[in-house]
Amino acid sequence: MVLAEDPIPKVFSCVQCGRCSSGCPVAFESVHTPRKVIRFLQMGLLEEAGKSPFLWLCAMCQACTVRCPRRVEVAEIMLGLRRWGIERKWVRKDLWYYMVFKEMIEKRGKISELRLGLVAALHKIPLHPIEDAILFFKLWRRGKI
Amino acid sequence: MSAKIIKNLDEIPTEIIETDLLIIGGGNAGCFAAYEAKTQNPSLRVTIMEKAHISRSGALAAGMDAINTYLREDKGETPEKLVKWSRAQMGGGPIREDLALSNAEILNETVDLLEEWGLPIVRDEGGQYKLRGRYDISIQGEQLKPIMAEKAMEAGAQVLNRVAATNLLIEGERCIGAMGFGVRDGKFYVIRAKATIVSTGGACGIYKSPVTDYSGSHHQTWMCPFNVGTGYAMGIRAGAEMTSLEQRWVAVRTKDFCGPVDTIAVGYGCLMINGKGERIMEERYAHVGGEKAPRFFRLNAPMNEWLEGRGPTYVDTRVLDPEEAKDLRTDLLNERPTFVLFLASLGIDITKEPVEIYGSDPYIVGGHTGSGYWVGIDRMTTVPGLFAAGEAAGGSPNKFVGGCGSEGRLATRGALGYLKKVSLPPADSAQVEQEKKRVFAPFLRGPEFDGINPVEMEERLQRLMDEYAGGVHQFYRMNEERLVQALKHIRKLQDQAELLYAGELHDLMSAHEVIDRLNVAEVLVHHLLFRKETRWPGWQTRMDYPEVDPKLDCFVESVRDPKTGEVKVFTRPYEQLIPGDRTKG
Amino acid sequence: MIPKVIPKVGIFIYDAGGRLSRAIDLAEVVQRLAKAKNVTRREVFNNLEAPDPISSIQEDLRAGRLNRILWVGRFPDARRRRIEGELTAAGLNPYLQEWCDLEEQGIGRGDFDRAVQAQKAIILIQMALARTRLLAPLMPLEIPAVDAALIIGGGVTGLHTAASLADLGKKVFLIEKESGVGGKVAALRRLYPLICDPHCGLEFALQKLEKSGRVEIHTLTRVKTLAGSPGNFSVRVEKQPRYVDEQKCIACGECITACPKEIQAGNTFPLAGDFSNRGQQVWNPNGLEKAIHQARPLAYPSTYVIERQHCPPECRECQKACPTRAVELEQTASELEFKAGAVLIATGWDPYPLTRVEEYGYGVYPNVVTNLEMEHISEEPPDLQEVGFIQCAGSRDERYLNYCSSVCCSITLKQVLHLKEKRPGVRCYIFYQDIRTSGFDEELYQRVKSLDQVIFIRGDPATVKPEENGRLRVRAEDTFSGKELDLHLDLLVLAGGMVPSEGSRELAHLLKLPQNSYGFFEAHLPCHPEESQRTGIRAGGACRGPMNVVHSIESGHRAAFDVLPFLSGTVRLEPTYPVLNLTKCDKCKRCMEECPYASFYFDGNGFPVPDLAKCRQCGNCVGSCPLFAVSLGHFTVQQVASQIQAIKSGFLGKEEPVVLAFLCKNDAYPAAKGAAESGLPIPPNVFFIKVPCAGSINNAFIADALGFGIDGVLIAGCQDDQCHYVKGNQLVKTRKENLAEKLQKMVIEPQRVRFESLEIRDSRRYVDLVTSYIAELKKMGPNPFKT
Amino acid sequence: MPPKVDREKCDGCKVEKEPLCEQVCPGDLMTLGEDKKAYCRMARDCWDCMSCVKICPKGAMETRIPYQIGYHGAKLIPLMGTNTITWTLIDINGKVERFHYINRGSLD
Repeated sequence: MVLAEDPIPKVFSCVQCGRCSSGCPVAFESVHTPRKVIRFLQMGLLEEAGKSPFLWLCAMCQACTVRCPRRVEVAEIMLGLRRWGIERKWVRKDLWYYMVFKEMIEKRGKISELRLGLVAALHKIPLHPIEDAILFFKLWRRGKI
Repeated sequence: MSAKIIKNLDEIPTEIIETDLLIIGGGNAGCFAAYEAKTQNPSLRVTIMEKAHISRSGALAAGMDAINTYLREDKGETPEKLVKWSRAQMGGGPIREDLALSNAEILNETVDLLEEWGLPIVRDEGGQYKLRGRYDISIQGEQLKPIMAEKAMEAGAQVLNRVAATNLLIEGERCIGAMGFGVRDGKFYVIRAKATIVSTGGACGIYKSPVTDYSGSHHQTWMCPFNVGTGYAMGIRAGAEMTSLEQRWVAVRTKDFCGPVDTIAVGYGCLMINGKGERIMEERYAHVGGEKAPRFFRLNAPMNEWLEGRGPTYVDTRVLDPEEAKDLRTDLLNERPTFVLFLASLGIDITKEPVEIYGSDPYIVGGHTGSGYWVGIDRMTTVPGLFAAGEAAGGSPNKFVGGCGSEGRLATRGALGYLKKVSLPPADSAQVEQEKKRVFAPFLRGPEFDGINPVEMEERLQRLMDEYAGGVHQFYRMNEERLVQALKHIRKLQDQAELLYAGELHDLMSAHEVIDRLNVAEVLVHHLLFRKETRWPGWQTRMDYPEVDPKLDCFVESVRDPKTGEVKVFTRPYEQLIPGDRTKG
Repeated sequence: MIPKVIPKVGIFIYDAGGRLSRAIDLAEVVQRLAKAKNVTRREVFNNLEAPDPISSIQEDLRAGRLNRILWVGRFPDARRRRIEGELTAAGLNPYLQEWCDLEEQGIGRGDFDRAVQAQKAIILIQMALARTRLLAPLMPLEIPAVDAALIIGGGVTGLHTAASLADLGKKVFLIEKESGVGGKVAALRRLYPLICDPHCGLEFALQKLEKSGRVEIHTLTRVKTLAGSPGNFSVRVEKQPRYVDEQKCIACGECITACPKEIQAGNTFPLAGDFSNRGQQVWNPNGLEKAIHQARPLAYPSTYVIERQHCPPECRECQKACPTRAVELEQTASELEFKAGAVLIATGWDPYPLTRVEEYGYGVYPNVVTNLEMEHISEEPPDLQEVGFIQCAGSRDERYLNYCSSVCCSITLKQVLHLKEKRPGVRCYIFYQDIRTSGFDEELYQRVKSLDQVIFIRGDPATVKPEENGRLRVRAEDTFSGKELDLHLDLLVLAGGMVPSEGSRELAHLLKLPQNSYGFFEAHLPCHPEESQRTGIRAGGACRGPMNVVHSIESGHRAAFDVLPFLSGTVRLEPTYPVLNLTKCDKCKRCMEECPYASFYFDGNGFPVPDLAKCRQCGNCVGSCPLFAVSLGHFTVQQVASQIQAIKSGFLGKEEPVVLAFLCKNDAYPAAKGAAESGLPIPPNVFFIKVPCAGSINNAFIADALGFGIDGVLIAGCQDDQCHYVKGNQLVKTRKENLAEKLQKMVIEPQRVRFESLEIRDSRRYVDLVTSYIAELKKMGPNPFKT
Repeated sequence: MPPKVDREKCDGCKVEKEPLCEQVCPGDLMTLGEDKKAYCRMARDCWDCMSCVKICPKGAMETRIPYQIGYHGAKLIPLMGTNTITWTLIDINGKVERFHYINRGSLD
């Protein structure tokens, strides 16, 4: 996707009318609204934009894109920014799981739950062996492993 | 119109136009005739009936590089001298010296008029028209035809473009206009006129051209292939008297491509040589004057060389230096641009290689030979009210561009004198209806009709004329039996003309063109049969009568009976007006 | 045929203060001209004020020794005009004089060799001479014209303009498609900034035109056809029946009481979409009226109209009731024809149909209304607590209207003020992107700002949601604080934009009047607002673009002013109009297609004929003709051809390139002139010919130039879309492209023909351009046709 | 020999009543096809007078010599001025020659 390389050029036509935000179903859970993210981009504050938690709340519902009077592809930009963030390692810590997941798919093309579990476990430093053991037992009882 | 198929005659509108002077054919003679008429009497209604578009119609469509007859008074040239020369060119005639003289008298006027109109004519240091030959003057005539057309229109003549004439309107003995059809609008036209001038040019495509074997070049002819002798044919059908049709014009042309040779040979002094490199005229025709020999000798010479095993034949362009070669081709661009292209497509340098020449197919062209309508000094034909000019008018050969234009003016003068005395009789609807039926018959038969396509008949005619009536492939030679055979075939074709069909208006025009050619061919063969001698070898070579017969030192005339359709051939005496040796120019 | 006049040219070289003789050897020049054809006098003089040469020239003219004059050199404009006058007095047609300014062509500029300059000067003079020989006497044309105007549209613009024209003593036909005049403005309740009633302004105009008695108003009328030409239009209109005789009806109202049929009141104020009735019910308590009712929007003419489609069959109550027998139920549509010198279009505007802006639910929720509806609501507002105004509803939005309607901000402010007057307690939210109150409207803004409980929110809501209690839930972000607002409104007002009124497209098509991409009638250029592309037809007011009442009226008057020349009884035309050579014309209609003013029509024989009154004499037809059969009066094909032929392309030697420049007289020529005047060095290799418009350059001219061995042809026109004649430069560019392709085939560098845009003050650029072009051509080598 | 029509360039004279080539052709041979492009209705009948080539405002026409009588690749291109005509002749070896002369008006 074009935006992945460079989400910035398309944003300058934005007039900050705020319709994207007011129409957005999730904006109000976030410290930033999509309008603000776009604004960051206009002002060249790429890192702020790339690190904005909103990116990861965006549900890609396209409500913003549809409402935009200047045809700015807001949702697309959000998606682009996510990739950016990942490339530039701006992605916040709690996203490690998705990364692992992604890597596995990339490597094997499928998920081995055991391995995923282990890696996940290893990510949790310090380890919690007891909880894990109990969890493991429960899972095994239900035949999840 | 041409798209939808007409099934019913009543669907075709009839346009009736009344005028004072009708000119059939808006070529050189036609334009001059119109101009003359409007300048003599601006209030006169003048109508030009033109098969094509007047701006580029007729033999001058591509342009012209020279006016072959102009009298340089400062060089002591006079009308008499021109006529003598012309007579000599015809091997002593017979020619109509009265016509030739009257024509020669206004020749220069006509040419000067052309220059005034904006035709660039090359002048020499003395400020006189530059000669190239005795009577030839060089022009830059690429726009010659448009210029004439514009003047005719400026003068105020009404021009009916894309209206093809099919027959004359006859009232008793007298011609009161003509009928035809719109090649574009598909209307039937009836033009009623006090006087009518026919200036439709000569007849091309009676014979097969030596170049027709190639696809896409059927019309590689010397004469304009769109001049098919309609003028003659209409007269023949109306019972007008025709003269000297047997004087068939054949031209020397460059081989494979009907390019002009006179320009090269006469204009630039490149002589004709044969396969052995001999100068043909000096070698073989010294007794009749060598290079100065009468035209028909020149024109027949190359084919004789081929016949006698000394082909191929050339014009020796190697005598030219590059500068001249360029001038030469500039001239050719004015007359026959694609000939220059042809040379380029052979990739030859004419200063290093001679250009091959060959004979052309025979044509009936009264502006070059004496064939055409028999006319009085006022250019009125034997049909009262019908005048003829240019190639259409017979009797005075070697008119060429200037002469044909002049004759247009003369015909108008005659016509003006005539139409003062007459008025228009009411229209004869029966004649009109009958003609309308005849004209549109092929069209009504429609493209699906199981009959003959005009092109088929055209080619059939051209081949049979070529073989039986002395075409180029027979080295112009003929004999009694072959001519009779030709006649037999022509009659058959005339019967089968009933089966011609046309899908489009254009085809309808072709259909009538071939019908016209048949009429001309028929009468032509009668003429050829009658002249039991060989007076102009090449133009008319009778194998069974190879000698000149003094008894036939006269005009051969013909009249076709409009009712029975049978052709009566007779003679008229030759009158010598200008004394002296007829064979000396 | 016209008798041929042998030209007898006198060449007079004005060596102003010896400027020329300093640059070139004039004696040699004169001597070189000795052999020139048709020249009877050649003289150099250096004192303009001395009685000679003028008086002696006058003698020669009277004596017939001269019949054409070629002035060489630089003349003060004023002197030039005087000379023209003096010679005209001596019987010389002004168009038989040619002016050849050597200095503007570069003679005496830069330090170039005297001999070379002299040669160039001689060529320039010979060019001018060649042209002079072919000059023809020309006479201005006067066409009798009607002194009446037709105004289409009886809105505020139409009425005021009509009134003013009537004041000027012009007859005016004013046609209006509604049953009464007044248009949209009549439907308004208040005008800003005074918050006054617009009807008083309308009334004023009406009284004025009543008094003048020169204005014929035709309501229920539309244009059907327009024929004729400026000064003499004849317009056919169709008048719908009103079933009431305007002469008899005294508007007593008897019929209304008698009428049994109640119908929904139509657009007493315009509503968008199909919800007009709902609008009525909710906000207009008496939303019903009778099938026979007053004319509207304004009850003028003060007579009734019957909406026949609503009448019960066979019902004749009104007829029975009418005391003056004014009701005529048998009336049918009639056609009228007006003769008018000019046509003014004041068809105004319509509100943008806000039903298309789905997210705001107009037409779905009864309490979402347009600003026009608000006009009436704010007059007698119901009980309201919270009202929202959304600015740019559908405007400045690529999905709907991409432009700003320029009045909505002020209207909203006006309405807020008005509303707060009536209901001080109301809380108003104004959602906006920018508040656009240019000029004195700013005052409105400040007044509103000073009110409390009026909250400006910079940020537009995305959606509107209904609530059980009938209120509206609106969420918006306040982009300043970044805070999210969640509001509950009783009424939401959408400030919708203006679009061209219904029927504009048909009208445009009918009058062949161009529209811009939004459908508003096109003005020509910012610098020529006076020029509509259809001579004698002008649009004014809101049909030209969104504007407020004041501007509309002014614009209408401006339009009227521009067509006055066609209302004065005669139309005067310069004799430099196009002439067709019908003996050449092949009816290919290219002139017709390329004429920017659609001034060609067909004569009886299918030949194109220019309508001289419509024609602006730009000469694009001259350029368009493949048979070069079209000429302008003072710019004939032959004149130009002769000038080109006079250029000796080899005068600098075969290697040194020669450039012929065709300069558009509007921008490029002044640029070149300026270059000379500011003393820039203009190379001797370049000659220019001034043309009316780049579009008037026929490819044949270029062919001539190349044929005569000129190495490069430079066509200098205006910038794209800045052509004074609309599209001349585009036309010449396409022609040039076409020629370039042919040149390529001919193995000639297509760069030998070049188009450049020059602005009027590009003098320096002109010189650089020419110089670099010459260098480029030099690299290219000589034109193969050069000898 | 039929004129070759460059179908890209030919605009059928914007499908006016008759394209110019159709108007001028002395043999009534040029006409519009279904696709509103000009074509020569009967190749064999052309007299190669080049009237159509000269008049075509788009320069879309070219006269070709049939291969049967001349080799491929030669070109002859006229360019019409107001009172002048120029010809560019290219032979099969790519040799280019130019001709230019006045075709209207006096020669001095």
